[in-house]
Amino acid sequence: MVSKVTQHPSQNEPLLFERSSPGKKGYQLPPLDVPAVDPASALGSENVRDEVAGFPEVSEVETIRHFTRLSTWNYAIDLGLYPLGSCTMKYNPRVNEAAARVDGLAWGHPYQPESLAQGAMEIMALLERYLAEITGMDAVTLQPAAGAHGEFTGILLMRACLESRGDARASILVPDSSHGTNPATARMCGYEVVNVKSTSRGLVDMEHFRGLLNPSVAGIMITNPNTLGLFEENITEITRLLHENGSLVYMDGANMNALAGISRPGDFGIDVMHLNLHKTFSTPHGGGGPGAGPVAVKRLLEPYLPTPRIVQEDDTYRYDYNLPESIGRVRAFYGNFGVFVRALAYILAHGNGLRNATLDALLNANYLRAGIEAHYTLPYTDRSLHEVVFSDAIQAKNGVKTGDIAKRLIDYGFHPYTTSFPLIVPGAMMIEPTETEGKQELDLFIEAMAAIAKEADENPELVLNAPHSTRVRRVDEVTAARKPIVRWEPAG
Amino acid sequence: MVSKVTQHPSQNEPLLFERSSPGKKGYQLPPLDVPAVDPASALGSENVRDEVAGFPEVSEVETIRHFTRLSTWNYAIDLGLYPLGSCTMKYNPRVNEAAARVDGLAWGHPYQPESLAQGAMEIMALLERYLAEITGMDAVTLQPAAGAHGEFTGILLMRACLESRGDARASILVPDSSHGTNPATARMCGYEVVNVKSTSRGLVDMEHFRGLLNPSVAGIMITNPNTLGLFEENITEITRLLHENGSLVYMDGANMNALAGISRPGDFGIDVMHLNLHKTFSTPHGGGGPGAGPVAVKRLLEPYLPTPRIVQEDDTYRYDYNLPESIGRVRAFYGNFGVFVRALAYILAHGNGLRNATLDALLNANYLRAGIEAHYTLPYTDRSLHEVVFSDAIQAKNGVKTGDIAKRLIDYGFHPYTTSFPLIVPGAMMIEPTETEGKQELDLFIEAMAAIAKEADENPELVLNAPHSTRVRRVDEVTAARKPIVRWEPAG
Amino acid sequence: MRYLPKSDSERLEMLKACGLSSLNGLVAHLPPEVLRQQDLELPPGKSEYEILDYFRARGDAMANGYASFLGGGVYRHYRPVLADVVVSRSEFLTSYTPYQAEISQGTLMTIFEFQTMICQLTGMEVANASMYDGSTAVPEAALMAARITRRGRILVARGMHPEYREVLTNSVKHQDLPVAEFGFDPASGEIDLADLESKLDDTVAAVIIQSPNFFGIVENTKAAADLAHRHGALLVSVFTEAVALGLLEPPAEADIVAGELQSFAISPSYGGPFAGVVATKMAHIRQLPGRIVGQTTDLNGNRAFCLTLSTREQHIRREKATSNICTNQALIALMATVFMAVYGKEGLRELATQNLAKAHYLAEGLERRFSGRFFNEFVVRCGSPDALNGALLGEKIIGGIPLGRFYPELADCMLLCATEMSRREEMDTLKRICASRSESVLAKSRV
Amino acid sequence: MRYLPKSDSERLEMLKACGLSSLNGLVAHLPPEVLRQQDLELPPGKSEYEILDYFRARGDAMANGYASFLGGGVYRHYRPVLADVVVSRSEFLTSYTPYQAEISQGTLMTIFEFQTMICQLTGMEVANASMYDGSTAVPEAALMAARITRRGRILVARGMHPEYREVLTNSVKHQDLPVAEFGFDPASGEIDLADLESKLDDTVAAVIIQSPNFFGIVENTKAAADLAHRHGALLVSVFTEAVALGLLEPPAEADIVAGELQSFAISPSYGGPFAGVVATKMAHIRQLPGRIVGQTTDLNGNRAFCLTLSTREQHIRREKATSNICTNQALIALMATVFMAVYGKEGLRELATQNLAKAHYLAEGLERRFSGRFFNEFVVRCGSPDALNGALLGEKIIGGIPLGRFYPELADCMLLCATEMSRREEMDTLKRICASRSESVLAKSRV
Ligand SMILES: Cc1ncc(COP(=O)(O)O)c(C=O)c1O
Ligand SMILES: Cc1ncc(COP(=O)(O)O)c(C=O)c1O
Repeated sequence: MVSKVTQHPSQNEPLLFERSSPGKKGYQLPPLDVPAVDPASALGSENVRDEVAGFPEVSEVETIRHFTRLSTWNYAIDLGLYPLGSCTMKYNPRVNEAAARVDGLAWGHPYQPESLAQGAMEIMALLERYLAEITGMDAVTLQPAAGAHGEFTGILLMRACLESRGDARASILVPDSSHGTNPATARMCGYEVVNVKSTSRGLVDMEHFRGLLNPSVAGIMITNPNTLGLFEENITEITRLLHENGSLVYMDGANMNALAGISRPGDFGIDVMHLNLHKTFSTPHGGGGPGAGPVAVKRLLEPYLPTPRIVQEDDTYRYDYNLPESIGRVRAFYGNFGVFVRALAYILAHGNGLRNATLDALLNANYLRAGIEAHYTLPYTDRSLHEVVFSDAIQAKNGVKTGDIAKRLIDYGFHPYTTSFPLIVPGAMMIEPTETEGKQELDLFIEAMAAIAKEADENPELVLNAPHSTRVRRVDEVTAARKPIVRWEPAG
Repeated sequence: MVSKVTQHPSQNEPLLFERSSPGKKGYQLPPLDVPAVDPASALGSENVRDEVAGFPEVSEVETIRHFTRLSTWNYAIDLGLYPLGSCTMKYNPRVNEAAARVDGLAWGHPYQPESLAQGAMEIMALLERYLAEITGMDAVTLQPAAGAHGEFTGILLMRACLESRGDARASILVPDSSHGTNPATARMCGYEVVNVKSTSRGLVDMEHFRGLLNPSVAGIMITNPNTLGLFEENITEITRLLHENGSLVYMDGANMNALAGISRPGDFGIDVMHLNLHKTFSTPHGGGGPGAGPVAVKRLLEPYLPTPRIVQEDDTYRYDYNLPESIGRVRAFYGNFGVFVRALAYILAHGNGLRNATLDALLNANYLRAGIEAHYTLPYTDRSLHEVVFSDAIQAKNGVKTGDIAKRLIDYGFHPYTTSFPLIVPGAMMIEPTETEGKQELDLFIEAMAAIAKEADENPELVLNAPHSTRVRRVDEVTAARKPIVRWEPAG
Repeated sequence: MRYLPKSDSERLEMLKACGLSSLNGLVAHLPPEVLRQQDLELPPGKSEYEILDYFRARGDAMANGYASFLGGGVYRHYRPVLADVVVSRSEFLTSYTPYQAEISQGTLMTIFEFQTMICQLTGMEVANASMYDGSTAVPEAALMAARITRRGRILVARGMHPEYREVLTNSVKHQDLPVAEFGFDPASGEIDLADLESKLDDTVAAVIIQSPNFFGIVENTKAAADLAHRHGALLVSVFTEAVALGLLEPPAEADIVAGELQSFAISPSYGGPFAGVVATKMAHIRQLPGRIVGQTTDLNGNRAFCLTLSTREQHIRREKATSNICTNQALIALMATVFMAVYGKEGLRELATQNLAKAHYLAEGLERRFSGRFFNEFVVRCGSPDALNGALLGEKIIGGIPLGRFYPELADCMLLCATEMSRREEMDTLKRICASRSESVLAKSRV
Repeated sequence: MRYLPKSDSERLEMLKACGLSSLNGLVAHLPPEVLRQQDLELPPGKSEYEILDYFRARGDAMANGYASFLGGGVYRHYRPVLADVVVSRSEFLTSYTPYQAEISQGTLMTIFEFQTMICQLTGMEVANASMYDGSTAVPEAALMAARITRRGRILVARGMHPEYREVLTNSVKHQDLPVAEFGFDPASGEIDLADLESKLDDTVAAVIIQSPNFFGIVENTKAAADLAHRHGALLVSVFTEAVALGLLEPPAEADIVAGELQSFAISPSYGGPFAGVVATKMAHIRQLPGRIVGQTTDLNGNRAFCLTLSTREQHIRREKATSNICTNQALIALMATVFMAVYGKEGLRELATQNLAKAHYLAEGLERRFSGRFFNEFVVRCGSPDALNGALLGEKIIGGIPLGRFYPELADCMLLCATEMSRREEMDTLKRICASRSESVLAKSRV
């Protein structure tokens, strides 16, 4: 008995190109109020194309139906729990969308004179200040466009600082539980990646860690709480040892939803970190993005922050480009400003009550854990913070893997958890409910997980062939990769 | 094979009251900036309630999920063809929604000084002018809130005019194919309802009609094209005879989507008529309303129009309340202004191209008719205008009624047509596609209707038990009416 | 044209299927004298950008940037963002009346919730799905009372919104239902119970009062109900300021409640679209006008909702229907439903309390015309309302509604309203201008 | 708090299920030294009305009511209403990356359409699902070229957007990929092919040009491609003004195209979020950074879409990935997708043609600095750009981008942009001010 979800008709819809018919129109432009110009003579006939071959021709009503129908094929936070571990899929307040669409902000051009940009600049300055307060850091750049971009920026800052000391060093330590963007980033910044092992409790293996310290170590990229949802209890010791080694400490702040208002990275020795505004600060994921990955640093790294920086003089904000030690821009303009508006709106809404949101996030994760524990293997049993990672060990004996259980959750009306990450947990089931879930929804999830455990035991085929209730059945990803079809082409 | 629709999971959701838990909050107010006032002392303790017992307590995220989930249980124009005859379910352009939300308009208070209301007044004046042009009438009131309210207003105008001649007269003629609001309205205006028969061709029976004319006849309420989608070919004769009889002619303009730009009621003898802005002029039906039912009149009825009227003096608009012969207000304030904005936006979009929209509406109706004709009985075979009415005669032999075919259409991914109206067609299937449907969608509908005809023949049970694919199966309306449960109450 | 999803070649193909060769063939059968030869005198079709520009310019010719103390049936309240978000969902915005229950459960359930919350607020047992607005809900209630009591006279309080009274009179005029008024106490502004009593007899179908009344004053519903009932008449209680119901005793003694929900997240929108409602006791359900949603089950026995008791309605009963209403204000009622969900039990009370506090702050120091207890509106005596309003406009404040138009005896008065949106500074400015004007009037009178 | 869907009693119940008695118990295991004792120094939580008021006030402190001729990588274009309507659908707005294909077909199909239309516009064979923006797409393209050619040097046109060049240099700095520039012809503003040729050798991985370039000038992509290819290097063609692709020959001779789609219904939004993209030939698909959607079938053999070739990506390949990108700009790319659907084949061409006409109208009579053919931007020589802009601000016009900051040799120049939104009157005013200033300069120089 699935009490969360029922099947209902969902409209089919072809590709835009299959809706197209020559002469249909979805647009109209105001009449041109200046003399027409002949493209061929203005641009040179060799530069003017005949047409955009294959481009669609559809009417307005077909366009809205097209995208509305397609939308109904998606799951969404506004439809229910989205327990993707590490992704912090929380409620995206709608007032934030309204704020980002305020005319003067939405139509702001990045090159308009500073005197006509004070509103936007104040928003950025205030967000920087609040993020510094929440993280316990000294200065913030908002420029990076996402978490990975923040990592890249942060490691460039570390590198610049080390270079200023005369030696950029060669390697970055990365715990084996870390997110893929961490090693990829280290590499893009010219560093070798050295893995740090985890203990059987899922924490940084201090012995292994100590053994890796040497003068070529530029620093560490550490995630705290780590991707198992566990607080690195030796974090002050780790940062101390690195600093003693002349290394710097980067924190992947993707999991700040576990700490905001509770503990500040700046207070436990972190030198530089990024935040994912699209996680902790509730800006919508939008099917993959946009996000924003502000980077917060301690004083010692501040001189290297990207240009420009906003400075306040009396009541006026201006951009400072005169930053001789800066790593320079990592992006054109100032970053994903529209995302800043949403994140600031979120912070303003919680204000100093942010701590309560954090505690509810931890409560939800622990409540789910308690409810599911009887049915699935919990490889690491220390108290969870904002997320919990189970493994499919019990079910795998029956051939049922984390990916299968995930697909079966769909039949129960839920988006699956994160599968197969972190890599140190074989068959990982990584669950992060966030604070914006109520007890009723969590209870249904627990019920579903229990039911699936039973099915995996008694009727594994049911789970292995899931989902059964969706408009497309399990999708063949292998063929997709083997013979990539990555664009529509006219038949024949 | 249903190619239009596929089943997919749809989230369940309890009533708001079942989501409620004491202390949950979905709101926050800015802090009070004046001294608090004790309700009991300000209002008298006997006047102050303890609480609104049973009122829900839910958070914001639960609220948006609640309504988002519920929304997915609905069909909608934005999802597909909505061929409800007589309802003109056409595309509701989204720019109209944006226009209606323009700050100065949306926050306009009906009592703000005329000097600060010129924008709204211009909109109303322009809409009146355009509607007069489209209908060929002389003056328009926008006050009525919907079609039926327009009918009411229009018949009051007729009555006032007749009274001014010394005799309100006693009865109103209403063709038997008319909409239920017509007789109901006549009655509310103190008139007896006299039915006029239709011929075997579905038009006003001229012989019967002539026989009904006598000095007690105040007028007629005629729908043209009528509810069979047929143009009353004797309309000029009908209006002439009535005028000769000292009677007035009301036209139910619900079917103006068949005439706009083609033929003007004012040109074929109509004295007064209403328009449904929520049909012909594309304002959204919103699950039942709001609409607006402007009434257009010839000069002779103008003195009786409701107060106030907008008058233009130089470049300034003002309200005229000094209308001694007016029937007075039929509504507080000036009408459903937000609907006017949308309708005017629609007229501006089509402009003098409105005729093309009308022709496409006729084309679509005739195309559907041609596609379906082979499978269903067409009781009236004159050329259709904007809609066509079939009957279930063939299928009824197998026990399959219009209502069953309608329910089966749901399984095929369509909203049903209008069932059981007009009353003169037993087992009516009243189909109006409107102009905003493309050929692909119409072809799928034809395919579905053909398939259902086949099913009704070969496997009637399948149709009788439809729908099969919806989240709730066929709903028991009989019990609902027999034991009305019309509000939630706490269990126990 | 962007709203017409066809190419010309598709049109030709479709015409062919209809046995036609041109679009004009579709109207060739119309009598030639009705076919219009000229084009409509309308401008060429506009792009959406021009359309938006046009309406933005009209919006700029309104009262942007002004503070306002207007009430009188239309109130400025904060509108939760969710209201627009919900009604913008295609599935609510672009769906029809939920006659086909199986694909309309979303709309149906929201209406069921609406009906329930209206009952909870008003103390009634059943509410309809909505009426056009408050003003048109009142005659529907009056007609309902006449049907229930089989009597033919209506008494309405002069303290009810003047435009509502006018709509009432005009609407029931031809149904043998004369409307008479009874007065308000000139000191308190409350209904004059003695006057009411003197006019009551056993021909009266209903006594209609509004609370808070047009002057913002809370009426003694119980006393009015007692009087009405003593004479076998029904009491119809009307409200225009739904927020008051968050704090005031529900008019449970009334037999019918008719009201306007504009205060519940519905934009003032220059007077509409709003959402009216009529609620009553279960005993009278079959006399209710308008649509009603009921709970039932589906073929599988699961809970489901549908429109019910439609034998009251015009599409079934034609001239014998309880009303001619068909299209109602569903989407607007949905905004109110979202509003009630967002504010909820605590919120509505806090909101009402804030309104109370703001209005009492504003009233402090002004010369109130009536002594009755008021919610968020009140009448002040101010010499010339037009002159005061003129002075206020200079400060970008829209003052109150001059009452002379509606009540000649109150020609020196205006109706002021303060809501949770009224800001202290604005109120202080208004009070300052009032004070300086009455001083200067005083000064002049001294000369 | 309204975002926290729990009552206190539910919290207690849930804590009990966790074996805890208070919320603090959830963090009791943290080392005491990391637990912060003080509250965060943030103001108390605000209502949504205060939040909106705050941002509206900030919006008022921007350039409302000003006409603007700014371009330079961010363009003012009409935004079809449907773009916001579509991205406001909860199912697009609040969904994650479509890893779970069975409940993400909506997002997946829109991305597949996006990829297709980008290919159609650019003449490439495969496009990714989006990059952060145009500026960050360029270094990704450079790195891609380096991987494909296994070479280690980049040549970039000085006519490419200066901020893009800076991002390029900073981003590839530590990957053994030095970036050198080649110049533009001082007369025409086009790439200096001779300079390019002189700098090309067999260590060059890619030649990067932008067309239309930062000065708005259409480059000879074919010639640049020929030169690059002759030396075994790839040509990367960059665009910042996507509308130009509606009219210009697609850069099909390039090996990689990197661009910015801001012009396609994406608000200027003070510089972001925008949507970048990288497209290339099928031969290079495995070197593409970012997500790619592919077509496949489901268990029943029906067409379905899914993310594909993820072995290029960091979550699988970690330090060996083609890029570290994870979160991209999906929703913004969806706006661009809706834009392309709305305008379609004819519309995009008409739009581009209008831009061309407006810019040429604006340019008429002004002193153009370069002779090259331009689309909707051009450089004018105007003495002191700051002084001219100051004068324009007085007329509520934001003038052009002063170029001295980016190109010292163009200190007396500004970059002007006109789009379909530029109105003739505004352009006439700008030209009038320009003319009167140059006259007065002339007059002064005469003195
Ligand atoms: C732990 C962790 N680090 C880094 C990232 C990368 O952040 P982004 O996707 O914003 O680039 C993620 C995102 O999934 C993450 O979960
Ligand atoms: C022919 C006809 N007349 C009148 C009406 C009543 O209009 P409304 O629903 O706007 O009151 C309708 C509405 O369905 C109709 O179809």
